[in-house]
Amino acid sequence: MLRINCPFCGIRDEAEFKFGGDASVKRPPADAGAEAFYLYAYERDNPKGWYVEWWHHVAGCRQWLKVVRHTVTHDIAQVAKAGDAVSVPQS
Amino acid sequence: MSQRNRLASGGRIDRSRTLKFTFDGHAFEGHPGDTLASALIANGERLVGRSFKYHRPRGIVTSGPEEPCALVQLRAGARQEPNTRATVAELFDGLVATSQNRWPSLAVDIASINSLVGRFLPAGFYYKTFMWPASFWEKVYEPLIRRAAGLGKAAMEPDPDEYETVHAHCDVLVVGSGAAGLAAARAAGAAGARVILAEQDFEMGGGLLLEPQHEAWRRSMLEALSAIPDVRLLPRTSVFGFYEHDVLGAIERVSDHLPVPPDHQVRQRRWTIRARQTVLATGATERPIAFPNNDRPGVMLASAAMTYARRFGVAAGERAIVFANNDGGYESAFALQDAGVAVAAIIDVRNKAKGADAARDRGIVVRLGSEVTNVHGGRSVSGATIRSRNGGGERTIDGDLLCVAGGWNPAVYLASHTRARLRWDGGLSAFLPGTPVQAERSAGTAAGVFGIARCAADGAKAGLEAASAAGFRDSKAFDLPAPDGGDADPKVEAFWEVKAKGKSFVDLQNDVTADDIRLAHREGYTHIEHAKRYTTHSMATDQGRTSGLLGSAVLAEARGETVQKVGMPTYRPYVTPVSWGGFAGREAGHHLAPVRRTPLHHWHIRNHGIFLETGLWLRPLYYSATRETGWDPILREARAVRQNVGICDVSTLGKIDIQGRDAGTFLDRLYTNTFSTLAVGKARYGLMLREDGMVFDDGTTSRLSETRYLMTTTTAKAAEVLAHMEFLHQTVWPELDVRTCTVTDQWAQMSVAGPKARLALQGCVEGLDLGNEAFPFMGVGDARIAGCPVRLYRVSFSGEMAYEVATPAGYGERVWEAILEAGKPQGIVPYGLEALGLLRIEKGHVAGPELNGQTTAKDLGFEKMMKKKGDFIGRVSAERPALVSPDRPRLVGIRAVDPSFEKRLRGGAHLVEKPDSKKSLGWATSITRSVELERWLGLAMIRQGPERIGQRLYATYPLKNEVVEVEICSPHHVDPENLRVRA
Amino acid sequence: MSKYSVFRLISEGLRGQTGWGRAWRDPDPKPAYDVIIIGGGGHGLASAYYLARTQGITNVAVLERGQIGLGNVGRNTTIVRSNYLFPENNLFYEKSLQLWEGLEQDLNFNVMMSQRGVINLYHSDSQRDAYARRGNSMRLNGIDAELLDREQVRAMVPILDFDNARFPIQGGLLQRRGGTARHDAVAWGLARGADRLGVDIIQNCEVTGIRRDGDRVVGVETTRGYIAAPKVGIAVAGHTSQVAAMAGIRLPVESHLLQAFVSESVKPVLDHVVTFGAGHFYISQSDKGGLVFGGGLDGYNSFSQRGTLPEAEHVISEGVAMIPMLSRLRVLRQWAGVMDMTFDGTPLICKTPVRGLYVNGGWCYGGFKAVPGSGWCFAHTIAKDEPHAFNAAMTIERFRDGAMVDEKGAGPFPWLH
Amino acid sequence: MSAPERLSPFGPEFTPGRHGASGGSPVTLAERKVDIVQVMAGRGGDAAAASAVGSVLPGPGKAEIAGSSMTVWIQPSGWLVIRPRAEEGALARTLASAAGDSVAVVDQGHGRSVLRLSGPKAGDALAKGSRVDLHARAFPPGSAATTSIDHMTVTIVKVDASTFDLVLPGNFSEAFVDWLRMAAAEFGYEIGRPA
Ligand SMILES: Cc1cc2nc3c(=O)[nH]c(=O)nc-3n(C[C@H](O)[C@H](O)[C@H](O)COP(=O)(O)OP(=O)(O)OC[C@H]3O[C@@H](n4cnc5c(N)ncnc54)[C@H](O)[C@@H]3O)c2cc1C
Ligand SMILES: NC(=O)c1ccc[n+]([C@@H]2O[C@H](COP(=O)([O-])OP(=O)(O)OC[C@H]3O[C@@H](n4cnc5c(N)ncnc54)[C@H](O)[C@@H]3O)[C@@H](O)[C@H]2O)c1
Ligand SMILES: Cc1cc2nc3c(=O)[nH]c(=O)nc-3n(C[C@H](O)[C@H](O)[C@H](O)COP(=O)(O)O)c2cc1C
Ligand SMILES: [Zn+2]
Repeated sequence: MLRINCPFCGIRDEAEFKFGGDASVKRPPADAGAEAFYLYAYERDNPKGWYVEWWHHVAGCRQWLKVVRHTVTHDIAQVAKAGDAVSVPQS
Repeated sequence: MSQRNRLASGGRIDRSRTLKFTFDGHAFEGHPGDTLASALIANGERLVGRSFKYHRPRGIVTSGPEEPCALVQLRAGARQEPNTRATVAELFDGLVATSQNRWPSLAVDIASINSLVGRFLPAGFYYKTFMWPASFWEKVYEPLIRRAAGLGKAAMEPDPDEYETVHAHCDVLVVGSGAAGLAAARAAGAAGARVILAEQDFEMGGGLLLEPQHEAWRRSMLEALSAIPDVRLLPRTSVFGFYEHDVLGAIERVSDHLPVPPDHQVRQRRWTIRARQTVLATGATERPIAFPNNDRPGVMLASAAMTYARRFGVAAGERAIVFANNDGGYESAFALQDAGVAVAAIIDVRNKAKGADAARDRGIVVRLGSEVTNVHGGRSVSGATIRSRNGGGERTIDGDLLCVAGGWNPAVYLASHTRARLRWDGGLSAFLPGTPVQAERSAGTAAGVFGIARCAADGAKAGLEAASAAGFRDSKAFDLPAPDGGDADPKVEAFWEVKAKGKSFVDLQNDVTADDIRLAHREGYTHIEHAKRYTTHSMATDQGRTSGLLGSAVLAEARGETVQKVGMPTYRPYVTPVSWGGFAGREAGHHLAPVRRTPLHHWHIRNHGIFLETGLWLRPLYYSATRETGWDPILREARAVRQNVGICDVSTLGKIDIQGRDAGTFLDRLYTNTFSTLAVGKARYGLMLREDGMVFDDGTTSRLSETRYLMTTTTAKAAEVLAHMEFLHQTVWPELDVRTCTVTDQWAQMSVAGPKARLALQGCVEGLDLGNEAFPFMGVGDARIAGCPVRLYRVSFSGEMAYEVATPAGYGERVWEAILEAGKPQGIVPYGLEALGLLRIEKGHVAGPELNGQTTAKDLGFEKMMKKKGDFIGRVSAERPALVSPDRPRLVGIRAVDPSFEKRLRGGAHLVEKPDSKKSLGWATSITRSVELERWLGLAMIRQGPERIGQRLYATYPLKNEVVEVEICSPHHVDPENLRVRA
Repeated sequence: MSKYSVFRLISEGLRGQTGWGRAWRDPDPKPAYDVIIIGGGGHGLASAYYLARTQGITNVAVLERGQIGLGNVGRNTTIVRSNYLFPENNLFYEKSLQLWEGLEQDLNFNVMMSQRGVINLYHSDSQRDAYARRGNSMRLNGIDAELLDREQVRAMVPILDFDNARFPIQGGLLQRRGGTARHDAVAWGLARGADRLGVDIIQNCEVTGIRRDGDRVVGVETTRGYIAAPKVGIAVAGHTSQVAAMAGIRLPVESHLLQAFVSESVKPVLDHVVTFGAGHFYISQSDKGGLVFGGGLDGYNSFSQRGTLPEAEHVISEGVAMIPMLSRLRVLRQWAGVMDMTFDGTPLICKTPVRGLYVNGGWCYGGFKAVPGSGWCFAHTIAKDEPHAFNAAMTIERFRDGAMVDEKGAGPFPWLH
Repeated sequence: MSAPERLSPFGPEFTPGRHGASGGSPVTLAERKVDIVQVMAGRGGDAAAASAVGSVLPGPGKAEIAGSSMTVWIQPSGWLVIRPRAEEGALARTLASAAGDSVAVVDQGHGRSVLRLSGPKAGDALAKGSRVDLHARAFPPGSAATTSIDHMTVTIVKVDASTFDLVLPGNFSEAFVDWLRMAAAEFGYEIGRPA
């Protein structure tokens, strides 16, 4: 069971959250064209290692959080507010 | 004689009380403190089960949860429980146990013939045969195999007992209550940490339970622990898995030692433990050696025989032969001798042994450099053949108990779950936990430390370190036991298998022999994981707890490599198997998921609502006080709406309050259509897409003030829509001034629909002019009904003139009843989900079956709702070529050509050109019996649908061999001009 | 290499089963092959087998980074069926099912294909209609399907909770030809079959790079050296993104965890494969007596191959709700596999932007049943450099074009498929 | 005009009485009759919200408790203001007009319910389902946490060592009590009168 350290609520169980996918992709501007939206919606790095992803604290403070998680060990290096920058560990 | 193997004294059983039990119908007695296994041994029962494949007679091998053979059917009736390890089942008065996997009886088991033909049934034989003729597999071979499958029998009735799950948090979790665990818990507790000490046994103490000289220390430790408020002791609790983020699962057998759970108490309780730090003081299990016929009842691990003598006060035999590759065997031999068991000989594979002299002093024959080459006896050991490993002849020794001391396997499984690599210890010839990767450390024998004093010291150190790592550094000293000198040298000679003729078992439960493992190797299944799967070694209910390493060693020899190179099959949860009930806890039967009730729920119950589960909600399908069946109540309700007026509970619709200066802009980007231009006091139908261009949700949104909107969503998507909005606002457009929250539960909402809806409402609404001019279609206004505040929305889902009346939930019933009362003259009736569906299908409104995530706005005929200017979610992706292809299925209406109702149209039918055509043009999404057109009709997604309006097609339903001719039409079967809603 | 039969088993029995040799050879890699298949799972092995068997290309190597068969093919719940909704899928899976039906004779290896019927339970009228749409689609395409009402389901699976459950059962969609096959045996049988046709199965050979010459593939770097081949097929399931990235390709694929469980073994109580329609739970009983079951994805990207507690709670609760008599049985083991999830839940068997490089992946959690069909189609695609009709829709471009094959309608969220 | 008495969201079976194991001191559960308003401040709106609420607005994880009133942090710049029940809708109206445009005020008086749980075993019963650590060290009086219990979103407010107020989604009120009855059965529980 993942335990995610919400910057507002503290460490909470995975059960309070909903996963929201890759947080490294950014919604293109409205006029960016079809290819940009295709890349945004579909193509992924899918790293085996550190990953920046969205988690929604639905049964908590209802904030979307940026979580830096390792996809093999499930270690979490950082949990940030939606607007904050995160740093991804090397290796 | 009753309890003929019970020792006169000693042990931790209460001889002053007698418990009665039966095994295979025979009545026996035991004492409190016994396990079923110790009580069976006390009564001289040797043969307790049959093996899986060969049905060989099997006895009790261990004294703990690692037991591979003594599995019984415990209890009877609905509480019966297969594959229960007799070695952990606590004896209670009236216990009933039966042996399993035998027919007709344990003593005479027909299938034991398998053993005779065993040489034709090596590992994996089934992969090589049963292939010819092909048709025989289903009819002959597989039924045969399935008849042989399985061990125990499951109860077929539902379980009468209850279970629960509980959450726990601690600074330090200590697993195991031996010397190491007790000391660890004490050290951590004294430092101020919150401690949980979990012990699978019903008594705390582990190995200490065998050491009367340390009893005082054990008790003082337990007393001290009980006195620390933040220490929680959990006996009968097995920690079954170590999961990521330092969460561990444990199962507490709350009432398994009782005939039935007490009132208001559960049978088992499952713990989810979040531990800052964990100390694994899980001890070690002894392991066997492979030699011919090492599975005969009476072949037992030496430590188990010692445990039976010292802890349970029973002699596992009268005359013991001990076979050892380490000093542990001597300790057991002495313990047996002290208990009055004759020790025929110690057969030691080593040429030198520290204990040999002491043994000889005790009059025990010691044969160094020797091995056991065969075991005699059928259903019980009668003796063994031994020989010198340095050459020389074989000789036979009589004895009814063969104790095997093959070395120790430190219990590394929990550490292993964390992915900590195992480390080979040459001295112990065993794997130890390697460098931790989670917040855990192993202590005591689990970490390869032997001896009570040393284990206690190691535990204390681990407890302190764990507390310190959890932030508690205030250490307090306490007494540790002094070394008592009896500590045997744990060094083990790496001796695994006696090479002699006969079946030498490696995995006792699954009947895997050393030869099977060699066969796997010969056939190229040389990796340990391949060999495991090919032979099923380590895959039985004991998961290779005693013999896993033995299998690796046999394979290592075949490969010509070291055991550490070969490694062990991966350890996975569960350390010991966990009941399904314990896992489910309260979430069984009705409690699988909480019930979400509308504010009108109890009115529906009192008024004969027939409920349907929709998501977590319960919603009335229809109301029927009489014996109306099938379509009757539905048609009655729907007709009432079309002809007069009906009222329906629509409280389940999602409702989202949206406020802020940019609320309008925000909605413009969410919806395909525009909301910033909506007038205050008006509602508008909106359509939302996903970013991939598919329709996500729809509903009406009203503008309550310049800066405030109220959105309604479908019941199904309510939570998702709010999350979607929060995502967009928080991550994509944080600059917008908007705040959102759900108000779904705040409002009871009811749809009052029908040509007489206004009349009905006029009878109870106060403070709002319902006239068409004052309150036109899509109007929103506040009023009161029966003194309760209400908000009216003039929106319609049925196609009739309709009002949705919302009132704060607590007034729901009162308002509902007031409307029913007021509508009496108009013949108002409550209608349920079925009639609601019927009406919306007639009207051509889309719902779940059409909004299934596979349809675009264009598919549903909503292309006009996609604004041309400005950004909105899904705009770009919806224009991808295949999504705008004219060939996509699009929404149309279909109607049975024959109005007789005889030939039934059904949802899920496909549309084809000819009655027997196989080429599907589309499918029927929603079908109903129409009250307006008096025939079957519905909605369908059909390729080039709109172009086909007027054509005839066939709705085919091969699942029932039905074909119905239909006419393609507009989806708006009722009032296509939409006049009624504006009336 | 000797043929497997009962006669051989008996004659071997008389001499201690000592005459059996390796089921497949253990060759060193050659410097070059006509085709390299990366990945020794079900799909890689089947692709190599059918390249040799139906396309006549035998100079083929399967490169497996560890041991064959220990990936998803060796850790799945073994359900085989072809009850899909869209023809793009159901015709393909039906081809696969037909290959399954002859596989043991074809391979001379008993993969224990057991057609005991797969029942998908439905719990409401709308769910019944959705299943009917699927069942009718299957029937139109010549695939067996039956719609059962509550009493028919009760007659087949009396241990289900029909009345007291939170989500009462109304009926089920049955595919009688569906069932299970022995996971390990499939990998081993295909390996032995391919090997007998000349394919080199090379274990402990991890592909670490894909070498290109312009827009063409020329070979692969491995932990056992460079191996050349004009055609390379990727069949690495959960690692599709990683291997494709070696050729500079990003895919609409994410890796997610799927877990499985087995209970202690008991005498047969369940003859069919049954899936719960009001949640995510499916179960069958193996020929050994263990109840093998599973549920949904963990819901977040993962390569951990490790079971989790929340999923166990979830799955097992649904199991008890569906079959209350399971309550007193015990769950023995829990494990996981890394699933290559696409953004519409339908696989990829196709060419890539790099010439000579083909990808077979995106199996989501339904790829076991696809094993023979996928191998057959992938072999065709590689040999002919164009897809067969069965896999024509399974391209990467479908996402760019908007031609998704999204059976669940879950949208571009792989963890929801 | 004041509205009539409302129906309890806890359903008809939530009537005073003793249940579960007998003896010892039972866990007490009682509905609290309160008004509940959700306050969400926009950018720079916290001060306006504070002055409208008329008390300190607690930070994350906290509740400001004064007698039978409390203000509970539920999200960034978001609080639940809970007061003894008065005229229907009045609290929301007052707060909205006092707070002005930068603060969104939403009446949740019927959308949420408040259950008071008390007695020496109250914490033990609740802890069975609480994923949040309720130990005195981690969760002293005045603490508040929104979490998921038996799949329902619940805000737990610790009033004192043996008293918890649980803010529940209105439509799940009965289901939550279903769960709590089971959790408290081994200790015995008593349903008290609404207050
Ligand atoms: C728990 C679970 C239950 C499932 N249940 C079912 C079911 O009931 N029915 C069903 O149809 N499907 C099911 N599936 C899905 C199915 O198992 C998979 O879709 C399918 O097995 C994947 O294809 P594969 O067999 O080729 O994969 P794998 O067996 O994973 O093969 C991929 C191989 O590629 C190798 N590899 C990876 N990277 C490299 C590299 N760089 N170089 C060389 N080799 C590499 C891996 O080591 C691995 O052996 C389930 C899956 C899981 C995990
Ligand atoms: N004679 C024996 O049977 C035996 C066996 C091992 C150790 N010893 C001796 O005992 C002392 C070792 O002390 P120790 O504390 O290291 O080990 P220990 O064997 O005394 O205690 C380990 C305890 O952990 C418990 N345990 C194991 N796995 C568990 C799990 N998953 N969940 C809950 N409980 C679990 C066991 O039931 C046992 O009580 C040494 O003197 C050693 O030589 C004796
Ligand atoms: C269909 C099936 C049945 C299984 N039955 C058993 C079993 O009876 N006993 C067992 O220990 N493991 C069983 N397993 C699990 C394997 O032991 C193993 O856990 C799984 O293949 C994953 O490998 P891993 O645990 O080594 O990662 C079974 C696996 C599958 C796929
Ligand atoms: Zn939070």
